[in-house]
Amino acid sequence: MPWLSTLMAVPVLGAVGVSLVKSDKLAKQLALAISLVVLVLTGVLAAQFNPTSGTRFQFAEVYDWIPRFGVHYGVGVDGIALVLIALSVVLVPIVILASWHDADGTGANAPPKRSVKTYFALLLVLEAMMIGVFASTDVFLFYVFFEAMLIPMYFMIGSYGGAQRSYAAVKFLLYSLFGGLLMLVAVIALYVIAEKGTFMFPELIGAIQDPTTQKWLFAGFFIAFAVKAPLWPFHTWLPDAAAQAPAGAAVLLVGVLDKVGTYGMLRFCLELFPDASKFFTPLVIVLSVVGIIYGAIVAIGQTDIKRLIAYTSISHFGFIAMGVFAMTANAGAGATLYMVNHGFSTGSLFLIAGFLIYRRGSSQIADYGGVQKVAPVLAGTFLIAGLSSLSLPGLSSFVSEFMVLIGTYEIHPVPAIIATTGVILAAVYVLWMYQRMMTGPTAESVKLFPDLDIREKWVVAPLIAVIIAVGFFPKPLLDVINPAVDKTLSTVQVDQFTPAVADKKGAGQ
Amino acid sequence: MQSPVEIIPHSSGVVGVSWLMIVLPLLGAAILLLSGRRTDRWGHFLGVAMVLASFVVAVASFVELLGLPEDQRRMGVALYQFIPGMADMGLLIDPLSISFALLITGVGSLIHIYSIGYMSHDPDRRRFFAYLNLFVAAMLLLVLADNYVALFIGWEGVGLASYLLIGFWQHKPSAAAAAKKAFIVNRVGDFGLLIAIFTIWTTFGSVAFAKVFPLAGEASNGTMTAVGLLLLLGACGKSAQLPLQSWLLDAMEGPTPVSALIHAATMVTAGVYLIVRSGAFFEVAPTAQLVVTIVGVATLLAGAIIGSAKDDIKKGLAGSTMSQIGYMMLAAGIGPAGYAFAIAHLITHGFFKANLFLGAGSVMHGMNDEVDMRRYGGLFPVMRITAITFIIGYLAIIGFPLLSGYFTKDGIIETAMEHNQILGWLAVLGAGLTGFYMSRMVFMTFFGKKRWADDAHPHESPAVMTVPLILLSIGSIFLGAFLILGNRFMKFLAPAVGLPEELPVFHFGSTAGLATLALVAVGAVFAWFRYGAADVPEVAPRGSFLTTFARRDLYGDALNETLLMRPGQWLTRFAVFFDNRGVDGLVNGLAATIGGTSGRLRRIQTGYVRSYALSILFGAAVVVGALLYVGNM
Amino acid sequence: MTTHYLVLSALLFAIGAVGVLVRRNAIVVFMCVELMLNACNLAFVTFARQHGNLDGQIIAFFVMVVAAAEVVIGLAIIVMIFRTRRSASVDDANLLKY
Amino acid sequence: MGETITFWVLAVLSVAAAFGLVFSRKAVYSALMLGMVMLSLAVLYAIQDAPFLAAVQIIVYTGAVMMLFLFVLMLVGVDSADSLVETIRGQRFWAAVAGLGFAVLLALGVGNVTFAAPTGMEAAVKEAGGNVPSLAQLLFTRYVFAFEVTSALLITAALGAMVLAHRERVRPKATQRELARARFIGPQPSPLPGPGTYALHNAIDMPALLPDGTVSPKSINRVLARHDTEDGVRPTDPEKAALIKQVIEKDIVVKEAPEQEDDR
Repeated sequence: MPWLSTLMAVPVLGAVGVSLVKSDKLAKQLALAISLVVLVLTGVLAAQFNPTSGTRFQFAEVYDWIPRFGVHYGVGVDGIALVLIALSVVLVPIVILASWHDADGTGANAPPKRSVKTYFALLLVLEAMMIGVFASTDVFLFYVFFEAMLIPMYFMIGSYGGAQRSYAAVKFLLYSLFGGLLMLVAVIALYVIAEKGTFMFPELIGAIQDPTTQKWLFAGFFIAFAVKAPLWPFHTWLPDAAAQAPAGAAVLLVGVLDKVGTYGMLRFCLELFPDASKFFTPLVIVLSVVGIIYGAIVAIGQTDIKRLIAYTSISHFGFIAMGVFAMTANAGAGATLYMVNHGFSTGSLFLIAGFLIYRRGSSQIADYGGVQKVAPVLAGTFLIAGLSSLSLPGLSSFVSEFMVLIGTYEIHPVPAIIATTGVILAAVYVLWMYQRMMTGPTAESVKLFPDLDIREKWVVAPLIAVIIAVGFFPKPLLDVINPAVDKTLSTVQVDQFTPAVADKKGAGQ
Repeated sequence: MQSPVEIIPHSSGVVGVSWLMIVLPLLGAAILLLSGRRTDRWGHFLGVAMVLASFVVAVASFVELLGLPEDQRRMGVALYQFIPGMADMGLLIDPLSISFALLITGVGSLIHIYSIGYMSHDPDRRRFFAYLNLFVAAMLLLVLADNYVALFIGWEGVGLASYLLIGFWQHKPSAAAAAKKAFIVNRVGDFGLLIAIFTIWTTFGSVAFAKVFPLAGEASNGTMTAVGLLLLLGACGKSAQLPLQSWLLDAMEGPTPVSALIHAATMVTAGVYLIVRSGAFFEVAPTAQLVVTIVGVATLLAGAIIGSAKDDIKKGLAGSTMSQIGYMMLAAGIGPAGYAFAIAHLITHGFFKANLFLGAGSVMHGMNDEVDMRRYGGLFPVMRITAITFIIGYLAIIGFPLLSGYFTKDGIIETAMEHNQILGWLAVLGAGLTGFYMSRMVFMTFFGKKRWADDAHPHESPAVMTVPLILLSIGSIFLGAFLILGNRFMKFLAPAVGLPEELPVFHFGSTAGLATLALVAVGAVFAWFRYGAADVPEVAPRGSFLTTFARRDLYGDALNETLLMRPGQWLTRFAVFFDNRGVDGLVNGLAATIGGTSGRLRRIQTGYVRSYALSILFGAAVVVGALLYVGNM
Repeated sequence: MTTHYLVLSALLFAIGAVGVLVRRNAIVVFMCVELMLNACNLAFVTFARQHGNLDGQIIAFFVMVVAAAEVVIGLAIIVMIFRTRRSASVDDANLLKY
Repeated sequence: MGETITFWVLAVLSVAAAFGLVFSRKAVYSALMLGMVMLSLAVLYAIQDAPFLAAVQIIVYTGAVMMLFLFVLMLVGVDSADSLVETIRGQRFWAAVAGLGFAVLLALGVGNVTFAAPTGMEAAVKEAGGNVPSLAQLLFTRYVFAFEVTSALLITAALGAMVLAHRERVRPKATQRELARARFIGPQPSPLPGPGTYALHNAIDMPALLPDGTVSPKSINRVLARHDTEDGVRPTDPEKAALIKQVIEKDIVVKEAPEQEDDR
């Protein structure tokens, strides 16, 4: 059974269906149902996935697309892709449920009414593309999805966003296109120089041997991914886009779309251009560390909740990129896990911030105060999401951040130490935000806040549950991720570290 | 020194289910938090029951441990794989961890019970008990973990619980700020601990105690010194040692049982636990040990000085806590000779300091939550049980002969004296200061004139609060003698931390002991003249430079503010400005440049067809020229 | 002799081109275009004789036909523009700019 | 020799005419100059063995196309002269540079080539027996498709010219009734004065004006003038008023005289 094609087809057909039904309410219910079907299908797929099997890309489907240029419709998943697809399909139903009234125009402070059906159809189209981009095993197909993803997101920001939405949407689009075009050049050059007559990723591994060529092609790919991720200093589109996007779209933007950047670094940059990756490692690690500290410091100074969360993400993306380029088993697995965990923790922060903004009509931190007194559940879930963001042990982000740092420390101790100061800054920005918004005397404007209703609880509960579960028991995810990361690193051929003082009975556990 | 025994995997008996110690209070916290208002009526009983059950498991494990021969008294309980290939979730039941477990669950239970009464009027009592349960679970994970990663989870878990409990009354901005401060300062310490764990991992390829400690001797001295200092940084954060002491005094914003449980008896001693647990590293890094002792002594003096000037009874006690933990640090830095005294003092301190805090809470409970000692005075007749238990705690802490504190503190001072005369005498001086400030507290609170506020109607607290006080004071009287005499505790701990080559013998009336007693007496008498016999003004007099210095927490906050907060704020403002104008400005500037250039370039399109024709003709001429050129080549 | 014809053709073409560039009256501009076309025809005819091949004359013939059609349409457009703008100056029709 | 003389005469003539085309201020002159060039070229075609093209050149170009130009010129205004002021800065200079450069380059290119003596058309036209049959043969065999396409082009052009020149009626044509109505609502219901008079009005009570603008005394109706005078209505124009007064007085004099005669 063509599992992955089915996974993509269901939301696309669903989007068509959603845009055809008469009533808005039915459209929402249909969208939710479709996304849940996709979730179930992914569950079945994940159950059949065998992380330790010899075949790297499982559920592979390869058909000719443009035979003249060796372009294929090639999909397949390994452990890394699988967990990211899982992240996407888990987040989409949650986002749909969370965005239930976003386009309605109801509520005292809601934005004006816009087409509800279009919004949910766009969400489903986006879901299909997110699955596609992670599942592509053809570099050209990956590029197509990479760019096509921008379209639904552009409309979601540009039509359903806040006051500055068109500025943010255009900035987002131009930035991403800029990176994407560099990547297109590199993709074509890769095809031409490799002389393999195909765009299939597995066949292109090791095709480029010349170090100078590798460096140029690496730069083309890397800048695209650095813009997408975003890495410092290509980050300024993210705060605008995330702050202007509706909360649901912001979750998918920061939670999933941006992961394509770091995923691309891990999958394509490292494996296609191993020597160039090693050459550029110091530069990337410096950029990552700067991003970690810089993102955190700028986040501390923000006065807008959504911008603050966006800047925390820039800091977190620094961790992920650092983990990818540390090129150790722990850091690589940690970075992959971080991609998933960051999706959940930042996703829940954005969604709960969205609930707050829906109630108050303002995203300024100064407009809140003492929310904990009137809406304890809201405040509590916000705190948990925030604590996950500052990677409190026992919550999911800790495991990944710890692995990234320890893995980086194995090879690059100094950057790892500097990056670790990020955990202090993280505590400052999260807790200060919590202090300003949730504690203290209850502000007049929040006196009448209702606590989370049933729908909102259903939105938050699965996220919190995942955050805590992965925080204490990350093994199932790591078991899927580890073999894939090890395979990647063996392609890159990096020497794994050995402890200074080895146990005589064999190092490690 | 006699090296500790190896860890034996164990999965049967009570020890096999010792994880219940952690899971039960965690379950309690989860139920209380998730159930909402439904459990408001009986939630506190559930919280108490969970901790009591945990205590029962701890006692049972302890009994089972005692039943084993000494060389088998380190039992590893594997639970599950946490991060495959790096860290597994597992517990280590040995004399050291079980001592802590008993202290945490025992004193914890008493404080839980006490809280039923203390928090009876608070609408959020259920949430309070949930947080307390969460704390107990995290603290137990910290001390029972068999590797550094699991320890770190507990370490941060108690930090979270501490944050939640300090900020329990969130509507008070001061409480919220204090909670945040505590967490952030702790994070600075955690940073050190994290780097220490990284270094341990890269040095030994493992983070499990069982794997790394036997190899400690093989690592380079520099590495071990670094690990030791980093661990010390972590310990300083958690245990409020210099230079990370500033959060503890603010942490008194939390409800008093929290101060008793977390900020006196258990959590703040985690740093001492960490140093003692990592003794294997410190023993091969004498420099790190020396720094530990110096930090300990500095903090014990600083805490005592701060405690001497505070009028807020809880802050006075907080200063005292700092000081006492300084003693423990001092002992822990000395090595195997000091470990037993450090832990013993830790345990007795857990009892008498909890006793003192709860007593202070009881006083506040009767005085409409007044904390200013200048508004107390003459309370002895109206709250006799509280007063008597408080005085027992007081006598214990100042080292009144034959009470708990006497044995443990004297042990530390004498060990320090043998180790290093300067440190020893400074510790003696600290003891004298203890005598002064604790006496001052007792005299100001229970004796002298009544300086109560007009609406104060002091009364004795209910039995649910006084019974824990009585139990704790019994511990405060006898525990020290029980642990120290005959080196009972030292031998018990030996499987975990080893024994010194020469067992100390406790003798009454040693030079250091007598000097300590004399200084304490001087301090107490001085306090009597200042605060017992003389009238205490209701408003604090300006005081000398030293008093101001102490009242301002030795300018610790001012230092932090000048050195870290202000530059941090500037940096933040600059970074935000730089991001908006610099990075984003560059991008937007580039966009504007392109837009402007094309705007100007656009002017070439004049709309005059003749201009276009001219350029076409030029183009044609160029083409013809090129053709000719190429043709002639 | 062929060279002379060709140079004459080039000269006429260039004069026509300059005329297109400097005159503003659309009709005169048009005449200049016709001049350029004629210059080309001369070249075609000259080459036809040079090579003894009728194709050049055929092409010149087609050029004439097309030029006739072009003149019809062009003049119709000029008349139309003149009707609406009361001017036959090519500089006046400069709305399509920037 | 004859060809050379013809060439040089016509070459000079056509280049001069071409300059005239470009530089004459009046469009009509330009058109005539163009005609001159075309006729010269026609002769040049003829001496280059292209009699058919020469004929077509004269018939189509000089006959049809040039007439079309002249018609349009008349529509637009024959005597309209271009202003000589150049509005686009540098246009003339650069146009001259480009034109000169272009001509020089072409001339250089052509001059560099050494041509053999022309082959001549004799061989090519021998088979079909003459220039016109040969061209016809080619047109209807090898170039038949292009030929058909040109016919389509011509039809399209004709249709296009009609469509372009057609003026769309924006409102329905006015009926006689509407025209009459409009006339009586308007300021002047009466017909306008006929050509040749300078009067603004065509009414019996208004004196006619002489070519120099003065009132013709003969045109003043005496009866009306007297009534006007009695009613105290006087033209505002003092000259006219004086004339009327004079006419009336003369009338009285005339009247009085018979009375006097009668009296006599």
